[in-house]
Order: sequence, then C-alpha cells, then structure tokens
Amino acid sequence: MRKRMIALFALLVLILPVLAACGAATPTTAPAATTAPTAATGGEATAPPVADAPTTAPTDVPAAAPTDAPADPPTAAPTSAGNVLRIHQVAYPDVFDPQKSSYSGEIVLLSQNYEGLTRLDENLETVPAAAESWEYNADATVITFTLRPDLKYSDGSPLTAENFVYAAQRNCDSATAGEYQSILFDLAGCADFASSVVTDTAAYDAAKAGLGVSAPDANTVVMQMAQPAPYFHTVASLWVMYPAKQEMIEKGGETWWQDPEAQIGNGPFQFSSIVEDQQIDFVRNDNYWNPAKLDGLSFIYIDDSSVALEAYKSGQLDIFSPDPSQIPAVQEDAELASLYVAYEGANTTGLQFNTKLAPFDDLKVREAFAYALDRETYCEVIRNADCLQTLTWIPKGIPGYDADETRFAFDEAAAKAALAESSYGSADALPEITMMYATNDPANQARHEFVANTFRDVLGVEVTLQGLPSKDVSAAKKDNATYPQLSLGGWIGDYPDPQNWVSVFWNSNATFAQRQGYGNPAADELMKVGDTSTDQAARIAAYQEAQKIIIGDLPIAPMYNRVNKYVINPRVTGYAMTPADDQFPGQWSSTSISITE
Amino acid sequence: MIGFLIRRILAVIPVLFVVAFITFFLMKQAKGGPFDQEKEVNPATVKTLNARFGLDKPTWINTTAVSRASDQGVANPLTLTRAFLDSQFGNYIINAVQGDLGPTYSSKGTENVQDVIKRKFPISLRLGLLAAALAVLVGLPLGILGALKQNTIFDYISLIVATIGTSVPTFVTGLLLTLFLSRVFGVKPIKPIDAWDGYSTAYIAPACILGLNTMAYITRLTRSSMLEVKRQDYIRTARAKGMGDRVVITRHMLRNSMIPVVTILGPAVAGLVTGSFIIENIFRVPGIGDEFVGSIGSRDYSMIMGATLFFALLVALGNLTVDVVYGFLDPRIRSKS
Amino acid sequence: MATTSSEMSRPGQPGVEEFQRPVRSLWSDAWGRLRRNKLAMIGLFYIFFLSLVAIAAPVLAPHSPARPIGAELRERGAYRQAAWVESNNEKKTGLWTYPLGTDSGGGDVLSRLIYGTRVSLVVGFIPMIFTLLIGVTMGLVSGYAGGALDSWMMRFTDVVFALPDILFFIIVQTAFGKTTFGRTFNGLLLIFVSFSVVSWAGVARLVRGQVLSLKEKEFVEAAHAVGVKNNKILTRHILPNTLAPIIVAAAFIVPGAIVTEAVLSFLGIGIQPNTSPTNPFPTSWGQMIFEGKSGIDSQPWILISSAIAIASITIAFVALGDGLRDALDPRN
Amino acid sequence: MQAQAAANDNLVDIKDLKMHFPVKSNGLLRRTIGAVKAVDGLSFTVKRGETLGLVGESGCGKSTTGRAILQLHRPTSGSVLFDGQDLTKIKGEELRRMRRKVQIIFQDPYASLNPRMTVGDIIGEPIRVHKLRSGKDVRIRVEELLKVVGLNPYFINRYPHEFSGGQRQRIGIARALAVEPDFIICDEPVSALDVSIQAQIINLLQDLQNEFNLTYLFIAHNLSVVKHISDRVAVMYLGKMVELAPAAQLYVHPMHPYTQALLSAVPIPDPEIEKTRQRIILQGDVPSPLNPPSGCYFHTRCPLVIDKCRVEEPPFTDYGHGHFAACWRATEVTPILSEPIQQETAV
Amino acid sequence: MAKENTPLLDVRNLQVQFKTQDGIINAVNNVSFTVNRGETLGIVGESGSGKSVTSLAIMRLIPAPPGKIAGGQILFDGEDLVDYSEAEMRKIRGNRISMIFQDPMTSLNPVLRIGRQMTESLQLHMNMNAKQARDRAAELLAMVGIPAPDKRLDDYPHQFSGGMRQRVMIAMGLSCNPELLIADEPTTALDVTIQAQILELLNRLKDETGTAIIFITHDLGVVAGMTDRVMVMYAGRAVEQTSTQQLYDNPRMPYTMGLLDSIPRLDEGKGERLTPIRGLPPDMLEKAERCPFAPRCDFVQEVCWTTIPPLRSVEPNHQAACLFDITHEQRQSAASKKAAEEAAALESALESVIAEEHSA
Repeated sequence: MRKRMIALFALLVLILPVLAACGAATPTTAPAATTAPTAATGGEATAPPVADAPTTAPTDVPAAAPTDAPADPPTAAPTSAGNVLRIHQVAYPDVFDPQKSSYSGEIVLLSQNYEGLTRLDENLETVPAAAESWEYNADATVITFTLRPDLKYSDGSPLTAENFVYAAQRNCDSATAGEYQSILFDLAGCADFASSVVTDTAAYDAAKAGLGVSAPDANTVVMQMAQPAPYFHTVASLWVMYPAKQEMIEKGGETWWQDPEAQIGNGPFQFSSIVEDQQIDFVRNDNYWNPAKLDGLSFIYIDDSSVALEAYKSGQLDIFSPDPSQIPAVQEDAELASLYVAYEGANTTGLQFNTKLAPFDDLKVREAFAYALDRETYCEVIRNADCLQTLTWIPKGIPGYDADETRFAFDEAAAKAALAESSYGSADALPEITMMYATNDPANQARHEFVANTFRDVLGVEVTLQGLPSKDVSAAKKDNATYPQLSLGGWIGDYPDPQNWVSVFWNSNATFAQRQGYGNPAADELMKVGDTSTDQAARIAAYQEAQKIIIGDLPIAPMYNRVNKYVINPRVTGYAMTPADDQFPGQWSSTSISITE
Repeated sequence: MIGFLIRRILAVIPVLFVVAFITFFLMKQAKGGPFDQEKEVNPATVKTLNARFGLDKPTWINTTAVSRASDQGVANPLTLTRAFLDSQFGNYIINAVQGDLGPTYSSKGTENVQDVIKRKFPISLRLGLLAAALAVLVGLPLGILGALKQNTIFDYISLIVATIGTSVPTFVTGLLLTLFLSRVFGVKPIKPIDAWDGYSTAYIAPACILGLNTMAYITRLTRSSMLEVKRQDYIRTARAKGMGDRVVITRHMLRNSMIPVVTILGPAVAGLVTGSFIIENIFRVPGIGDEFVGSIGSRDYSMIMGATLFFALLVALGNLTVDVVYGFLDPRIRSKS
Repeated sequence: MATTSSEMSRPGQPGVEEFQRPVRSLWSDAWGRLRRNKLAMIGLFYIFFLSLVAIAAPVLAPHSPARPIGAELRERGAYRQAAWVESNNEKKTGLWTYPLGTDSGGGDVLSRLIYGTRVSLVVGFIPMIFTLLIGVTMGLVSGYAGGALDSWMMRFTDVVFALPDILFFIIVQTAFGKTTFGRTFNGLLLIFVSFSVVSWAGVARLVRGQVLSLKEKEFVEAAHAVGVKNNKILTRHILPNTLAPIIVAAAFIVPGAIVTEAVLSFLGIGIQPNTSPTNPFPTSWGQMIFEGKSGIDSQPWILISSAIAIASITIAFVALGDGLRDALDPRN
Repeated sequence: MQAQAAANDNLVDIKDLKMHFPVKSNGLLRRTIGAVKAVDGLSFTVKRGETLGLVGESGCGKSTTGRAILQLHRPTSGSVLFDGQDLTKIKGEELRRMRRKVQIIFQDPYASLNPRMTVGDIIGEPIRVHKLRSGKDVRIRVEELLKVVGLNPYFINRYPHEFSGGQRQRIGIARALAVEPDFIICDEPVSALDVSIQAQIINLLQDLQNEFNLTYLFIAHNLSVVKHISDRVAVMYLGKMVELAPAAQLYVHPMHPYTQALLSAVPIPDPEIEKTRQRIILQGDVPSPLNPPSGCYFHTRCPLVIDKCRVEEPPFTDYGHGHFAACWRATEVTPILSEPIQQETAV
Repeated sequence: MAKENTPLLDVRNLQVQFKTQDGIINAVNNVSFTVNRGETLGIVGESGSGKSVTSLAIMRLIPAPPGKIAGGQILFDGEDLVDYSEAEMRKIRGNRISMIFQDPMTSLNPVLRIGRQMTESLQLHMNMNAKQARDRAAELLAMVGIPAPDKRLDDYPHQFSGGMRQRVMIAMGLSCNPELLIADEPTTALDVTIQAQILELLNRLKDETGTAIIFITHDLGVVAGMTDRVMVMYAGRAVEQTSTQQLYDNPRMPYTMGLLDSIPRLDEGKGERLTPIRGLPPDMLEKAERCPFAPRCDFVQEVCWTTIPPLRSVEPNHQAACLFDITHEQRQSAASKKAAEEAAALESALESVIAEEHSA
C-alpha cells in the first residue's frame, strides 16, 4: 500500500533515466538528482569561459581525420586567457560558409579564418593579401592576380590559384545558391552559371565552363569581366572569394562549416572551437604570411546587452558592444565612460520616399520633409548619440564622401515654405501618409514616433506609423508594388568603393532605385564614368558629382550615420578603427592587435 | 487498459494532423519567405533555394503532377496519390511521419529540425523538469500545510503565495528578479558555456521562476482538494477508528487528494518543458523555446512547423501519462478501463 | 391543506416571517457572500479604480502619452531617472515633474502607465466576451445536441487544446499582423480574435460538462415533460444554470488575456503604436515592459512600474475570481 | 391483459415495453458489447381514475418505466397507448401537445425545480407553453394552483431554494397540475421527504386525485406508502414485472416469492409485531441488469427455486381477479403474514 | 475499569453548537440519556433533529470549527470524555466505542483495499502484527457473512455492493470488541431486502457479542424491531424517552404521537387517511423561548408559546417534554378535527379554480 502511496514520487524518479539519456549526449557531468542542481559543473563566472572551452569538445562528432593530416591540430589552444581577445557579439550567426554567408556577424568570423586575394587595410584601402599584386587590362575587363609565393593553409598544405578559382566557381554555382552570388556578377559567365539548372547537366556544365576565371599557373588567377569593372580588385577582397578547401567541403557535406577542423583557412587566425549560441574560438595561424600578435580570439555571444555589460564589468569580455539604450548608463559610470569609443560607421540611413506615390512624387513635398528632419535631436536624444547626423549619401571614411554637402539641413521655415510651394499647397491637402518600420527593436517605436511627431509639429502633417516585424518590412520593401510611402532605410557598404554606394543603389537600372521610382540620366552618365574608368581620381570625382544630383533629387533625405561604439578594456592595444568595424574595433587589421598586461 | 491506451494514442494522430494543417496555413499567410534578406538576393539564387527546399511545389495539393503523370500513362493509384501529395504540405507530412521534419532554412538547409530539437530540447527539458520538481516539492507541502492548518498563519501564507504565484505572469517575476539581483547584488547571471550541460546552478533562477506558476497552481489545487477530502465520510470513518493525524493524512487523505493534482500535472509538465520561451529569453537559456521564437522572426517554416508539432505531441503525451497515472492512483478508474 | 391556513394564523411561524424577508435569488445570495470576502472586494475595488483611471486618463496624466519633440524633448531627455534617483549626469537626474522618469523617446513614464490602463482593461474584457460567446455557444450546442455533432465538436476542441497557445499567438501575429485586419485598433482586434480562438475551447468544455449534467437534472426533464421546446429549454433552463461557472471562468479569462497582450508586446508583436495625441490607446503596459527591458540599465523604472502594474491587475482579477467561485458555489 | 375491462376503461395501455441502454466496450473499436436491459418487456394497463403502484428495489427499472411512458426516454420497442394513441409513434409538435395530458412528479424536490426561476415562472411555464392562459391570467392561475397545493400565493416571486423540501414538492405538484393533465406519474414523490412531511404530500395527492379525477402511476420503493395509496400494485424485479395485483390482495396473498420476501422485509412500527414476525431474508444482491441470470431472473435468490426456474422463464400469468404473477410455483407461495387489520376497503 | 453499577454511557446536558453565517445553531440542546451495558438504545428523529450530531459528539468527532461541544458531560464508564485529550480519545475510538455510518458508499476509502482499512485499527488497538490482523480481518468478514473473505480482503470498496460494504463497515466496527457501537442510520441508504439482511446481522451480532448499541434512525419501523429503549429527538432536544414498547403503546409527547399517526403501515388497509403533522420542521436558528413543537402541535395552548417544556417523568421509566398529559380521547378528536379542517381548506381552494374553469 505504501508503495502505491508514493506512486507520484516514483513517477518523478522514473523520469530521471530520461534525463540521464539527455545528459549523456553531452560529454560533461552526469545529471544530478532533480533536487540538487547545486551538484553542477565547474563554478560559474570564476574562470573565464575561454580557458576550458577549446578542450571541451563540442557536441559535433568530428569528421574523419583529413587525409592530409593537419600539422597543427586545433586542440592546441591557448593555455591562458591572457593573450586572447574576448569580443562580445550579439547574435549568433546562422551560417559561416564563405560562399553562403551574408551577415556581417558571419563575415567577421570568416575574415579572421580566411583571406581573399586582396584585403582592406586600416584605412579601408584595398591592399595585397593572398595576391601580392594585380593588374587590369586597358578597359578594365580582365584582371590578373599574382599570388604570394609559398602560401600555406593553416594545416601547412599549399594554397594555390586553383583554390581561388574554386571559390569563384562555388560562389557562382547555382547549386550553392549563396545569397551573395550576385556580387560576382561582373565576372563573365557568373550570372549565367548562377541561373543554370543543376539537373540539366549539359547546360550546367557549359555554364560552369563559361565562367571567366582561370588559373594559368599555381600563382596566377585571371578573371574575365562581363563589363569593365575597375573596382573589382576590391570585390576580390570579399568573403565570397575566401578559398575554403574543396575536399573539406565535399567531405563535410552541407554542414562542413560547423566543424572547426574542416574550416582550414589561410587567414591570420584559425577556428579552434565552435559552441553553438555560446562561443567561437580562434587560435593564431602561424602559417599566415603576417603572423598575428594575439594567441587567439574568442567571440562570445550574449544577445542580452544588459548581461553583456555585467560580463564586461566582471572581466569576462575585452570588448563590449553596448546597445543604444545602455549609452546613458555607460556614460553615467565614470570608468566605463572613459573606455567608451564611438566613431562613424560605413552606413547611411535616410528618410526614403516612394517617389512613385503621391505626395512624394512632388519634389517640393520631399524637400519639405527633408528640411523638417531634426537630425541632431534625433541622434543626440532619441538615439543617445549612437549616430551622427549627415546630409550626404556616402559616409565619412569612404572614398567619395562629400563633406561640403549642406543642402536640406533642419530648417522649419524652409520646410513650411517648401510645402506651401508644392502642388498641394498645405498640409491639409496631402493624402494620407504611412510610415513603415520594423518592430523588432523596442526602441524603434520611440524613434519613429519622434520622426512622425516632428512632421506633425513642423509641417502639420499627420503621419501614420505602421510597425511590422522586420521580415515583413523587408518583404514589403522588396516589392515595387508594396514599397512604403515613407520609411527609414539606407545602405551598409559591402566594400569601400563609391561604386558600391552610388551605382549599386542609385543607377536607374538598380533595383533599389527602381523601387523608390528613382532614375536620373545625368547621374547615370556620371556613374558610367565611375564604373568604367581606370583612373581612380576621375572615378571618385564622377561619383561625387552623381551624388550631388541624387541628393538634389531627394529620393532619400540622408539623416545619419550610425556609429560603431565599443567599451574596450585598456589592456587591448593596437587596433585601428575604421568605419567598417561593425563587429569590433580593428576587425580588418586584427594582426596588429595586442594585449598588454 | 491496453485498448484504451491504444485508442488514446490513435486519437492523437488526427489532432496533430490538424494542428500541422492550421500552422501551415497560418505560416503561408505571412509575407516574406525564409530567403528574404535586407539586401538583395539574386532572383535566380532564390529560385534555386526554393527548389532545393521544395518551396516551388504547390502549397497543398499538386494537381499538375497528377495530370502530368496520368498523361504519361501512370495508372498506379499509389503513384498518382503520391503525385497528388507532391506538394509542400503533402511532402512535409509524409516526411514528418518518417521522423524527418525537414531542413531548417536558417541554417541554409545544413541542419534538420529534428537535429535542432535533439540538440536544444534537452536543455529545455532539464529546465522544465527542474521547474516541475520544484513546483511539486514546494507546492504540494504548501498546499497540504494550508489545508491542514486551515485559517492559521500557514494557511494564509500558502494562500498568498498561491494567489500571487498564479496571478503574476512569469515574465514579470522573471524580469523583476533579474532586475533585483543585478541592482541589489550586482549579479547578472552570465553562464559559462558549459553551464547548461547536465544540471548546474545555472538552472536555479530560471527554474524557480518558471515553476512558480505551476507551483502556485499545485498549492491551490492541493489545498482545495485536501479540504474536499477532509470533508469526506471515509476520513470521518478513519478518525472514528482512532487513527492518528499522521495516519489519516498520509494514508487516507494524500492519495485521494492527489487525484485532481495529477490531472493537471501532465499538461503542466508538458507546458513547462515546452512553454519556456519567455523564461528562456529572459535568462538566456539556450533551449528550444528561444530557438522557436527566433525561427518565427526568420520565417523558418520547417522549424516553426516542427516545433509546433513537437510541442503538441508533448502535450498529448503528458495527458496520456496522466491517464495512466490516474488509473494507478484510483482503483475505480483502473477497473473501468 | 390545513397547513397553510394554520401556518398563517399563528405567530412565530417561519412562513409568516418569510413574507417580510426580501426575495433572495441565488444571485443576491452570492453577492452577499462575495461582499464578505475581503480579498475579493479589494480586487473588485481596485479594478473599479483602474476603470476610473482608464476613463479619466487625459485628466489624470500629467503629460501627454505621446512623445515630445524639439526643445521639450531636449529638456526631458531620454531615459531620465525616476524622481528620487540622483545621477552624476544632470540630464538624467530625476525630476518630480516626471515622477517615474522618462522612456527612450523622452515620454513621461507615469502618463504612459496611466494610459496603459486602458489597453489592459480593454484587452482583458473584450476577448473575454468573444471567448464566452464562442465557448458558451459551442458548449451549449455540443452538450445539448450530443451524438455525432458533439463528438465532432469535441474533436475540434481537442485540436484547439493541442495548439500551443503562445506559439499560436505568435504565429497568428506574424501571419496577420501587417494586414488591415491586423492593424485595426492598433492591432488590438487581432489580439482579441487570436486569444478568443484559442481560449474558447476551455469554456466550451466547461459549459458542455455543465450542460451534460444539467440535461439529466429533473427540472430539465420536467420542462420536457410539460412540452417546453428545445430552444427554450436551452435558454431558460440550462443557460442560466451554467452562468455561475461561466462567470467564474470569465474572471480568470480576463487576467489571462491581459498577460497574453503583455507577453506578445514583450516579444515585440503586441499592440502597435499610434502617435496621434487623440488616439485612445497610445500605449500598453506590455509594450512598456518590452521597452523597459532594453532600458533596464538606463531607466529601470519603465520596467518596474509596468511590471508592478501588470502584476497588481492580475492579482486583483484572480482574487475576484476566487471570491466569485466561493460565492457562487456555496459548497466551498 | 385482454381479460381486463373494456378498452376505454384503460387510460394507459402498455405493451411489451423495452428500454435497453447499449454498453460500449473499452476495447479498440468501442463495439457495443451488450445492453443494460433497464426495462425488459413490460405489459400493463392503468385504468382511468385509479392509482397503480409500481414497487421494486433500486435499479429494477421502475423509474425508467415512468420516463419511457412519458417519452422522456424513447423506448427501444413496445407501445404506450394513451387514450388510444401510441405515444411511441408520435413526435415533435404532436408529442408536445400530448404532454399536456401526461405529467410527472419527481423524487428529488431539490433537483426538480430550476433554481434560477421564481415559483411563478416555474408553474407558469407550462401554462404559457400550452397557451392555456395569457397575460395577467397566467399569474392569477399560478396563484390558484399555489393555493390548491397548500402554499401561500405570496410565494409567487420566491426562488425554490427559499423553501423546504415539502414545500418544494408542492411546487412540483403545482407545476404538474398546471396543464390540467389526466395522468400523472409520481416518481418516488415522498421518498426524499421527512417522515412528518410525507403524510402531508400523500394526503395532498389523494385529495387532488379525487378532486380532479386524476390517474396515477405511483412509483416508489417504500411498500407501505405504495400499498397505502394504490388500488393495484405491480412489483418489478430486474426490468421485468413479477407480480401485479390489487393492493390488499397482494399483501394478503402474494404469489411471487420475491413479493413475499419484500413484504416480509418491511419493518412495521409495532414492537410486538416485529418481535413475532416471520421473515424471509433474501440472500445476496440483485444481479447486474447487464448480465441477468438465465431462466427466471429471480432464481439466484429465490427460496423456492427448482431446476425449471434456472432454464425457463416463467410467463406472466393471470391467476384470476386481476392477480398476475410470473412464477412457476406461484400457487405454492403461502402467505406468511397476519391478516391486515382492516380489510373492508380493499378492492 | 468497568464499574458495574454505573451505566456504560451517561450523557448529561450535552450541548453542541455550530457557528454559521446566519448565527449560532444549537444542534444539540441540553440532551441527557444513558445506555446500559448490552442494551440497545434507539435515537429517533427527523433530519436536523440533532441525532447524528449527538453521536458524533460522543466520539468527539464534531468538526471544529464550526462546531463545538458547548457544555455537558459524556461519562463513558464513569470517565468524562469531554475532558479527554485527543490522544486519549484516539484510544477510545474504534476500540471501546466504534461507529458505523449511514452511507457505506462514501464511508470507505475508495483507494485503499478493504484489508488495509480493516487491519489498521486491529494493528493500532489490538497490537496485532500484519499477519495476525489480516487473519482476524478475514475472520470478521466471514462473521458478517461475506463469502471468500480471504480473497475479498484484496478488493477495493467499489468492487463491493452497497449491502456488502455495510457488512464491511460492521465488521470494522466490531473488530476491536467495542463496549459500545454507534450505528448512525446504518440501513437508510439500502434497499429493503438488504436492510432486512443488515438488521438481522446486527441483531445476531448483538446477541453474540453483548455490545451495547446506540441505533440512530428516522424509521419508526426499524426502531420497533431493533431497540430496547428509544429516545425521540426534535429540534436538538430530547422530547421523549422510554422503553420501546411503551413508546409505541402510549406516547406522551404530541410529536411522537404525530409521527406514529402519520406513517402509512403495511398492515393496514387502503383508504385510511393519514394524519400528518402540519407545518414545517423547526428553524434551528430560532431562539424563541417556547416549546419547539408548539407551531405544529394539535394540543398547543398559550403557555406553550412562552415555556420550554422540560423532559419530565410522566410515568416510571418514561420521560416526555410536554407540559400536559394528553389523553387518548383528546388524541382521537384532534385527529378527526384535523381531517375535517384539511378537507375544508382544500375545498375552499378548489372552489375558485372550479368556478373559473366553469366560466372559462
């Protein structure tokens, strides 16, 4: 009878084997009794997580040992946290496969593990990397890269031109279907190959063969362009051209990239441990031609910025990326404030008009809205100075930046005047205006409310806010038919060339411009000069001229550049800050970073 | 009993099917596919991706495949049916029956939903079971104490805990607790990477908060159930036989009053191991709930479908377990089924 | 037969006293019991108080719930601390003009809290009515009709029960959030509908159970026996007798709906903002929690005040619900 | 039954009434594995103006019989002729109209009144349904009915829970009377009442019968009450009728051993009689109606059982003077009780 | 221990009160009675008359709160149980005094096997080990006429029929050879043939064991055959107490007379009109200083409305709580007068109805 009495408790006990089974999948401690969660693994927060992370094998079963046995197994991890840079990251990346990744949080990882033919330096100039030099032909339709001699992967195996040919092929391959396939569409045959049907073998093979990339010898990569592309050496620095090893990819299947041992790279660091959602570690690649000073890097993923701040304070992070909402708190703390750095990023956000729709088909209405934007208050108060106001398109630090642009600065009188001059004449005559924004960030609402309130107070215009999940916003913005009347949006540079800013976005045949209904033949002409000329100075001048026309036409009222902002432990030195540092300061020149005790 | 069990298990199948149908239908209403990025993706690339994930097929039924097949002279009804069901939904269901919930889109197809569940669910399961254990181990005694010492300070404490626990949503208590810990003690629970392996102190705070609602509910239910049983004639009989308090409570009251408590325990435990999105979000627990919320944002259809089905299945299993335990506790039920 | 006449003729007879007593329906009895329950009455009073706050929000709120711009915003500052909190940044130090500080857009937290009462009450009551309408109808029909109709309806409620509810809300919000339907009343309509769609099943089961037992009650048989039509039996005999548990259920549905709105807003898919100063539902507590969580380091009072507001209203409703259950079911 | 008087003498004529409730298996397919034969082939008549008593122990099907006659449960088979019309064949509006003529009074005075309706509504409802009165006249009529059942008309706005059990039973009777029925089925109308109240209700029922020329089917398990009020008494066992006889006759000379045992088990409030009384104590319990014994259902407990009883079901035979019994040894049953004190009023 | 010349149970001026929302109810009001060894005392009364509360008070099982023993003594074998501690009471309950209840369906714990429920008191009071207790339990079951007792010990209550359960209850009640058995309406929930079985069983066991019994019932027929003496209760008070024979032959309290007159008897013919007690059972909340039966009494006089009649000796061994000595003639004439009144009242009520029917 008593046995039955405790049936309930027995049931609970019965559940334990289930737990044990679950626990067994992970190689650490056996599960403790349900009542004793204190019987835990190593104490929290005492040792920096990086210390034991690399030795704790991840749950992934390692692939069979590579045939060319790595000389330097990734388990040879740094033994102390002392010389490892611990970087706070917010969102864990979805996929870090060079030809498939698309987010900067993914790219920053790949850029430590790999290196393209060229790379960006601390001034965002394109400098030699795997290739020691490159050469365009006269009309910039062929580019020839010459590799450094004796390049090696981190496992000591040789890196040759074929590896880069493979990278280009894999990126353009329709079977790969990476989201950045189109960035190589200047490469002859790439667009065709990307749209070929895999099952139609003959056409597929033909398309593959037609791809304009080849390796005449082990140290030379030749790329045939579809049209002149004098900026293509910069494109060659991008992650899509990172030479991941073909045999590793083929052996590992779709998930090859999850295995740090398959990610044999040629960059300054080498993946050593990947723990999903938690932490990714790198060790120095001693085979890199320009060995790094750090022993390793740790990317620590904490998407609650509040938790991350505490982690920084308790010494678990070297670099912390505060959320805009935390800036007041950081500034209130004397110590944190002294370690806080903020500098403009390679991005521009503005008020985007749909010029196909009333009332924004009227330039005067656009002008009125552009003048009405109180950019300074917006950045200083609403965004806690996490942005800097701008009146031009290409951001500071990128070639083509126009420091002299002053049109459409905040001016209430001018705004009212412009509205009065418009075909509508007054705010009352305007049709209904809806402004769309993404709700994922709680602060977005306050930001858009501010903008809408401004229009109401300055112009007397009632703007309806429409908050949607970010996926819906991007879907709406992708379709010409649903493109919102009014929204905040902009561009984050893929590579620091004005072509990426001006032609890719505002050319009348660019999808972005088309969605907003923008196109100006005069600007197109100037862009053509910039896109084809091999004279860098002439190119930049042409783009700047085009930019002036575009700003005057106001498809967008530039508003601000978001800053890169970090709290950096003073023991970290040697980082060079660039506008493109959207993950950590000095991310494009990590070899020079060092840690002093 | 066996027949009863089989019937109950079979009844779960149509329920799961309709749940899958509803979820699928709703997800199809949402604009924006898994491959919509903020930046432009080449349409050809999107097409290829859609083909790879079978998203180029019709949503519900594939009539073109049927007519094509019959044009080709296929008469085998099985083949034709398969062609008819060669749709996104049809294929999903057919694969799901075989235990394959399809690749997740966010991993670009590199990982299957069942693998994600396998990887992340143990953490949620541990969290949920700890919360359930807490709820039972605290809630039961508190409820029993409240009922036995009716209208005393114990009773009032148990009532207040129960009322507050059931009414205040966990995410409020969770947020306030984290706020309190960080403001007063400067503690922000950042957990080392392996903190979530096995059982560890990392689970304490989230499990306490997660279990609070259920604990309070169990307290209330136990209390009222004990009070109900206390009034029963057979308790009077036991007292009339001269049985002491301890015997009356443990032998005569507990098991009878457990019956309604057990009834809610199944769904409650199922709810605890699945319903911890908010708590996982607040306490940064790398479990399946957090994964799920993320997958909705990224329109990861297969993850959403898989998680919904998985959760629905768990709830069904929870209820099934209750039925079995119920019979164990109550001989009247046992002999009836 | 002599009983009545003699009863009336004698003093001290219960029959005579009864004529003087007021008529006591079961409802008035229940109200009498409820009035004796202190906790429930405090809850009821609090809910009444909040209703007044909701109605009088424009009068009570010291500032507009909409966020300011320009000079006013510079003066208020974003993330200003609660009045009693000192900060080394003069711009952040608390002011008694903004007792609970300001939010990320410089809005006054107290004023938002006051306006947020409206959403919570509306979001609590309206879905409750929807839920009851669907649930009671389904339960009545299902329980009374019996047979195949009943078993199909019950299978259907099984499905609804199997839907993980929070997941379902999220999916529905994602699916319909951007449509006109999803944006009606700042998205409140969609919350109402999706909440009702999931929660009616519980009510339906409750009502069905009641109907099944009432159907066997002798007074229903008596109604059949005197030839009362089925629809009249349902509305006059069965429905009024299911009301007590329905009322109790309703008292527990309300906090459930309030919490659901808060959770959805917390996940960023709840009600949508409307900046127009004339909009009656400019903000909700759940949204404040959502914002407050990200501002936890800079202005914790957004989170604290809205969390306390939610907690107190749900406690009030649960206390009232408990009281109603005790009052309406005198057995306990 | 053919031996009974002319057809129009019989208000109610029940032939081979069966009421079976299917029982489902708990197996996979939920097959119907049997039936509870609550009522299994009853045939009897109720004469105009008489009271027919129906007794039996709980579960013998007596209440089900009442409900089957009223068509509250539709019988599985058989016919219920009321005033020449077969109630089992009519439905809908027609059946509703017939309901005016047949009424029921329930056992539980607490469950049989809708707690959310006032007394006036409860009694007024049948009047409105059958449009017997309209407007203000309904209220006048309800007040009259209250007076008839011995309640003060002031009670019209009160709710049932404000009344005691006896008063509630009076309200139930008033409701039944409201449609001016011919036939009332009294389903254990006094068994839930206190002893001192029972007599009030029994007297009331008798008075009403005389005044309104009512016919009663009086269902009860209390043999003394049944015998007191009935002209004829029918005894049921496991869904079947085992004996039917004029009340006094049944008492003096039971022809079924079950009736005999039943009679001998009833305690008599007289210590002297109790001391000397001879008792037949039946052994065991009533078998399950789901799985009744073979042959005569009573053979498992019968003191007079013979082999034949185990295999062959005894027919319901008329032994003269309206005395029917279903027993192979009916004539061998000898009275064990003393003569009744007063016999002259017996039919 | 046993004191031969004292009664086994001597209840003196027992008062039990219950607190309710509407006020205090005196459920048992100044009740005194005795039970001698081996004797069977019947307590008769309608629902709410306080008979069950009296029995629970003896066992000290009044649920407190809301109830409490407000006064009086319960002398069991000379010791006042009111003063006993809970621990001392536990040694009495189920051992020297045991009790069986009305509803055998709910009085047994549904989730425990019959064997467990039977052996627990044997182990507690008789210091038996599990084996002995089980053997004894089987013996007891056999004694109350349950076939295959060994097997049935492992059954659950729901596997027994109502009559069998009551047998189990009786076996449990007798298991420790109590000196006093309180049977609280033991047959009310049973069918008449089963009731006969149980009554016979009780009578047999009483003879075999010599246990004193308090037999509580509302059925005057059952009392007649089961008891030596009877106490009639009304509105929480004892209103008449005498030997069973005397009570039936010569009742002295109008309530008792009314009861006897109002029940139909199997051994009388049809047509005899019953003589009911008019009015309603008393409102227990009422505090008026009057005879509680006055409103329903046929012989009521002015003084009855101002005086609570004490239980007085009207004859040797016969007490009744009535101020008057009602004669047989008075009783007869009251009955016939009542019948006439009743008929007249109905007549007048019907007149208007019939008149209207005619006009309609």
